Amino acid sequence: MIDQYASVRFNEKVAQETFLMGLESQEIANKAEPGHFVMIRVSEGTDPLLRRPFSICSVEGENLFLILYRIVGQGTLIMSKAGKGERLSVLGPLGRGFEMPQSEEVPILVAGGVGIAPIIFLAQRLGSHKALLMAGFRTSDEIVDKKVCGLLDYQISIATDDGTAGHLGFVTDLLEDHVDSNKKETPSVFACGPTPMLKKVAALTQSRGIPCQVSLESLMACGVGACQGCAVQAASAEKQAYFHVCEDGPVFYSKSIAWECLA
Amino acid sequence: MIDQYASVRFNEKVAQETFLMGLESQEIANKAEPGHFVMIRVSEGTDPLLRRPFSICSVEGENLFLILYRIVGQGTLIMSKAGKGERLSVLGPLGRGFEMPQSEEVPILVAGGVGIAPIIFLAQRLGSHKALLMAGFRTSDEIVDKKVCGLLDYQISIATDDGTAGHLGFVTDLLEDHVDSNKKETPSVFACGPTPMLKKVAALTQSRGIPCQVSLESLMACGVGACQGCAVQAASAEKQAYFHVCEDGPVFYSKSIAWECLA
Amino acid sequence: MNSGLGQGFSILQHDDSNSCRFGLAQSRVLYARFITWNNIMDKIDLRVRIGSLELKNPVMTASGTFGYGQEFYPLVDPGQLGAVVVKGLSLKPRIGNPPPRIVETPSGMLNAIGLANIGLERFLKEKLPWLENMNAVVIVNIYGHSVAEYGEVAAGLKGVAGISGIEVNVSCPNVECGGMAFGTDPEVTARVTEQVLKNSDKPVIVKLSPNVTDIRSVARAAESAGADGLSVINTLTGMVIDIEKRVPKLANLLGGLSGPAIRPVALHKVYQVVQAVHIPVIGLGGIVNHRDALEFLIAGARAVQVGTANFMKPTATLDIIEGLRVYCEEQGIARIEDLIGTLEVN
Amino acid sequence: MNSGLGQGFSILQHDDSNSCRFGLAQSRVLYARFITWNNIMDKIDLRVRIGSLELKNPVMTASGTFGYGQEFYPLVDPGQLGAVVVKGLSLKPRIGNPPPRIVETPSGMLNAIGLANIGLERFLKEKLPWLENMNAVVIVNIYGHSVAEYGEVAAGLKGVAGISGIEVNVSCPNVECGGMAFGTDPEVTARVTEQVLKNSDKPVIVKLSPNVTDIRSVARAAESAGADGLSVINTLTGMVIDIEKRVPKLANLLGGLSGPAIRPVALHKVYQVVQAVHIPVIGLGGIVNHRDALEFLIAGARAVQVGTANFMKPTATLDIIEGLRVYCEEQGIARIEDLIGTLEVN
Ligand SMILES: Cc1cc2nc3c(=O)[nH]c(=O)nc-3n(C[C@H](O)[C@H](O)[C@H](O)COP(=O)(O)OP(=O)(O)OC[C@H]3O[C@@H](n4cnc5c(N)ncnc54)[C@H](O)[C@@H]3O)c2cc1C
Ligand SMILES: Cc1cc2nc3c(=O)[nH]c(=O)nc-3n(C[C@H](O)[C@H](O)[C@H](O)COP(=O)(O)OP(=O)(O)OC[C@H]3O[C@@H](n4cnc5c(N)ncnc54)[C@H](O)[C@@H]3O)c2cc1C
Ligand SMILES: Cc1cc2nc3c(=O)[nH]c(=O)nc-3n(C[C@H](O)[C@H](O)[C@H](O)COP(=O)(O)O)c2cc1C
Ligand SMILES: Cc1cc2nc3c(=O)[nH]c(=O)nc-3n(C[C@H](O)[C@H](O)[C@H](O)COP(=O)(O)O)c2cc1C
Ligand code: FES
Ligand code: FES
Repeated sequence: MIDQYASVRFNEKVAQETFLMGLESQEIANKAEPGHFVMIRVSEGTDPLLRRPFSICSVEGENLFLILYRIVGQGTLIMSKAGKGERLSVLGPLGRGFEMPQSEEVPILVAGGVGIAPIIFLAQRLGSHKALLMAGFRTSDEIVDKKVCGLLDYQISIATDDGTAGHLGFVTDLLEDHVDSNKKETPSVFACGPTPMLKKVAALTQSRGIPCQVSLESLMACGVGACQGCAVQAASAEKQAYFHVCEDGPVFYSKSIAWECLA
Repeated sequence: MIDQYASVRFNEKVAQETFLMGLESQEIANKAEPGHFVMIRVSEGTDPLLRRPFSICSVEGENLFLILYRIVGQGTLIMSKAGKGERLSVLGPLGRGFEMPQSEEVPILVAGGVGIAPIIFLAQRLGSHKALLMAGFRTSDEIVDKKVCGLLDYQISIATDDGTAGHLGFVTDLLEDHVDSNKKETPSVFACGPTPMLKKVAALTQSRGIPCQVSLESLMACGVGACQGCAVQAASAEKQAYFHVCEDGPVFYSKSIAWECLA
Repeated sequence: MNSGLGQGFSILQHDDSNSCRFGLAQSRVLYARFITWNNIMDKIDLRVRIGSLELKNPVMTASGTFGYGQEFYPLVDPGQLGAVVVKGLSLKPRIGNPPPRIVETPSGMLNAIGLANIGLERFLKEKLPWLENMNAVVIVNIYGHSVAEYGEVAAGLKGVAGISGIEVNVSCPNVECGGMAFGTDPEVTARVTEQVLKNSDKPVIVKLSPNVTDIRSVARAAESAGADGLSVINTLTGMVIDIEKRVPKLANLLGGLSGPAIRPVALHKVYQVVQAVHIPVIGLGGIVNHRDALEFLIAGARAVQVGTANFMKPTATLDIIEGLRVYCEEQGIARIEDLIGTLEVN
Repeated sequence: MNSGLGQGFSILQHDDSNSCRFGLAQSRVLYARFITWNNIMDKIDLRVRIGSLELKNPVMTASGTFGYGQEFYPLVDPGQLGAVVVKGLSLKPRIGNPPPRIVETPSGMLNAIGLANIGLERFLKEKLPWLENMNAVVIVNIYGHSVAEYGEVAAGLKGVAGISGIEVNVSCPNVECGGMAFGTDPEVTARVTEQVLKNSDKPVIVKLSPNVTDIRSVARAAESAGADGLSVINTLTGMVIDIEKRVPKLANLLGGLSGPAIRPVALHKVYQVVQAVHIPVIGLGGIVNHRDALEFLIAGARAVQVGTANFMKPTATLDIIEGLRVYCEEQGIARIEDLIGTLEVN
């Protein structure tokens, strides 16, 4: 766990309201694994007060890690204005990342919107010869380009809610299609995106007995397991009632989560 | 009274920790008189919460007014980072400015530190053929250049606390010297600066029966007379116990202020 | 002017930071819809009733933060507001506390103005006519040193046209009964309320202090005494120290904390009081934008007051009114009264 | 490591925004002096006494914001702190409230964790040994559903080495006596205090709730019952509403407000309590940097706790310790105890 001021190397708009930020930190770049996240303090004042969590979406070279984020509120709006050279207080890498698939498994990576961030990192690590990648967006303007993702070698299946690109509908349609028409494969699903999407992925994989890891979001205060603010209810089969997303996750096996309790 | 978002045309360091900011507002530029101030909201968040008051130090052309400010805390630090084109919420022009001197009077303008801001505006209006200008600074690095002030035609008498430029000592020494060695003049003093300096100016002019106007500072919430937060005690001869700096001032005849109550 | 396109747009642009919480996309949507629905918007009914008082909208100024109604003119036309609550008036003028009277705190401020005011007489002569002329609904916040004095101030307002209601400030720190603020004692609160009612021909609203263990008991006491409504909350007591000089930053030592910092506390008190009484509640404390105002309305307040936000943004009240209109339109709410108290609690 | 030049400098650079209030010039001065006085600085005596407890410096963590002391390691070595106050423990483990449990507010946050904790037994087995090993001064914050249960938790800590004190949380919302929090009733506070003292061989600190009309009477009740010290304050109750869904943002409806927003309120309560009792007071509520901490010490607190600030900046406690050292040096104060309660009031 590193706590340092990291210099912004770049901070560019890469899709509608979506930014890619490169932050310089040898220590974090070194330790980061797919699924890990960082907590960023967006303002030196007290409003907003809390750090904001962001998945590490890529590591470049020795010294740079990337985050991909969407402007949804005050904190991300402030972040989007950070210029090159600005120093942001960053805590990380944090959390438990993805477990790598077994060698016989076909990893299927499923992303919804900016939930593609941790998926990008995982995809880079797995390599396109192995993994499949499907991504859903609300509309074509929100699609983050393959080049930007460092995933040029991937054949990404796209779905959009409004049909402006790829499949008209949800990325879960693509997933369902794929697993149902490739029954001989031994798939293993890795997903990140909005909760309704994750619920669908969880149900879909569960009913077919496909192992599935999801990266969850939650409001967080500390990011390290100290405040217990980031609780999500565990499935009844688990030994504990609540998981802490920051410490026990953010990546969980989907079967260990009580999906019916998630809003 | 105008409330609008004004565009930053420039925001440059002009002396040690001292910045000159040009803000675009036709309405404010039009109405501004020497001694008037504006209230600037430095952050769109709630920390810092209140607007910060700044004297208008110059008006350029139809469309631009200038403020000269020193970084002393959180608000001014944030302001110093505002880039060209950034829009700041500005309320103004506010307050009661300087009364112009009588035609027979020799206006002597006395400034301490960044208190030179309203004095610059006044000096520009009065013209160097008429007015004398004396300015004190802590050290030579804090001196704001004549060029920057738009006061090229002035012969400014300088004092520094450490003697790194001009007279070694206080600007009030210069004032005292001048009035005592030019007893035939009918001087009229206009001053702005730190409270200890103003107290001295007030005592000095009072004992010699010289009319003196000072621009005071105070913590302010509203800037328009609504909150009564900016009270300063009035001299006992006045009809009211407290003045409100924002509404009754910031410029006062020094004899109307209860200087012994000012910290 | 209040429903024109220009104004509507400017709100979406200029609204303060919290509106960022909309997300950009959402405010763009709002703006788009705003154009489309512009005609319908005029039809949204923002009127609310506080007992016998009918207001054109639920947004008032909070006492002490809007002077006597004229200070922010022409930026704010008081006639457009639900009501103007003026600075707390006492029978005689008061000069107030020595400075420093205010200090900024994280997302808030402390004030110890000391109820400086021009007194009842000068208010009626110098300030009220202008407000009447502007068609403002005027509520006079009053304050007395003793139970009797509250009655006298109320009596001084009796029969005065152009005053729609009285708001009784029972949270002043230095008073008769043993230094204990009136508003922290249910019994004294009741006595003050009765005294004012006895001397008044106007709706009487009692403004409660949050600095109590159980605000509900004070609220019930005021209700039983006959209050027509309650304003919740006044400031929290607080203090700041100058660590260089090792003295309090306020000459008065303690001050009243206001602003966004106290909003969660205020909202909870409003919610508690709404559950406890049957008379209308006016919510305030840290309201900056229409989203904040909506929290109070949804919690059950029938109107809101805007205080410290006037200092951050003089047109805060007008922007909130417009924001409420847009929200109602968005949510398909024809009358804002239908929104009041719609909080769902498991 | 704690007094080396590198670290001192990094504080001046990295300290949070409030340190801007120094003015740049001033922090430059600080830095210059820091070098010059580096030798002297080591000699500044930061030790404070809380009754029989001697602490190496006056900075502790606040319960519930620093887990069991290990979570921020290695960023913060708990052995360097005045004390570590661990998350509130109950006899049996508690799973806590359903989410959402936290929500951000202006310069603050609400939490309704619901005192989730691993229970006394697991704490002693799994967490305490590590803390002992780190030479941390450990204060255990305890909580019970009834007066008797408070006693049981205290009894469970009796004779346990490696625990230097007990902090009694009497501000929990759902308890025995009619739903009224223990800490708002002087009499119940006294009973809890007595019960804990009876079952304990350690210094007992009672942590007071700010949600009362007169905190002094609760403080005096705890003092009379024999408390060795008081922690002031716990959180203010508050609430936030989701205006889209019209539900409370916290599943628990109400939560506890903490962070810089409450600092002026906390400071005033601390000042009040210090005036009212003779036992040591530990001040907390919104402390972010050493300047904030100094306000509490000057007001008379003998030590401070840092809560929400740990989330903003994990090393907040260490930075405060260093900042106190620099301030003392600047002001020529050889022992921080000489600073405590030096507020001058007219
Ligand atoms: C482990 C983790 C990894 C994340 N990774 C990324 C990422 O890679 N890219 C990215 O764009 N976002 C990511 N997020 C979400 C991101 O943290 C939030 O979008 C951000 O905190 C919003 O801050 P804000 O101040 O802009 O919005 P706010 O003003 O705080 O809130 C705006 C809206 O967003 C909602 N929101 C706020 N925080 C969260 C949250 N943590 N989870 C869900 N909704 C929230 C609020 O309820 C509100 O409706 C991640 C969250 C977690 C927990
Ligand atoms: C009518 C008027 C005109 C002014 N004109 C100018 C100007 O032209 N240029 C300029 O640089 N400054 C001017 N000031 C002072 C300026 O408003 C403050 O320096 C500024 O508000 C400080 O904000 P901050 O957030 O940086 O400092 P803060 O963090 O708020 O405070 C830092 C330090 O400055 C002190 N301080 C804060 N506000 C004031 C104030 N209003 N008066 C005195 N001390 C204060 C604080 O007590 C504290 O010690 C003027 C003030 C008034 C009332
Ligand atoms: C500068 C100032 C002066 C105030 N004066 C009064 C007053 O005279 N009478 C009163 O009842 N409340 C007074 N208040 C309290 C406000 O009306 C309001 O209750 C409080 O500020 C909380 O609302 P806010 O957070 O929106 O400001 C004053 C508040 C401030 C900030
Ligand atoms: C997430 C969280 C959990 C808390 N848990 C406890 C607790 O278990 N016991 C307790 O006495 N106080 C608890 N508190 C209160 C803090 O110890 C402290 O009194 C309060 O937060 C004010 O200090 P701060 O503003 O520095 O955070 C908790 C606070 C927070 C934010
Ligand atoms: S965010 Fe604090 S425990 Fe997870
Ligand atoms: S600043 Fe409000 S009255 Fe002067």
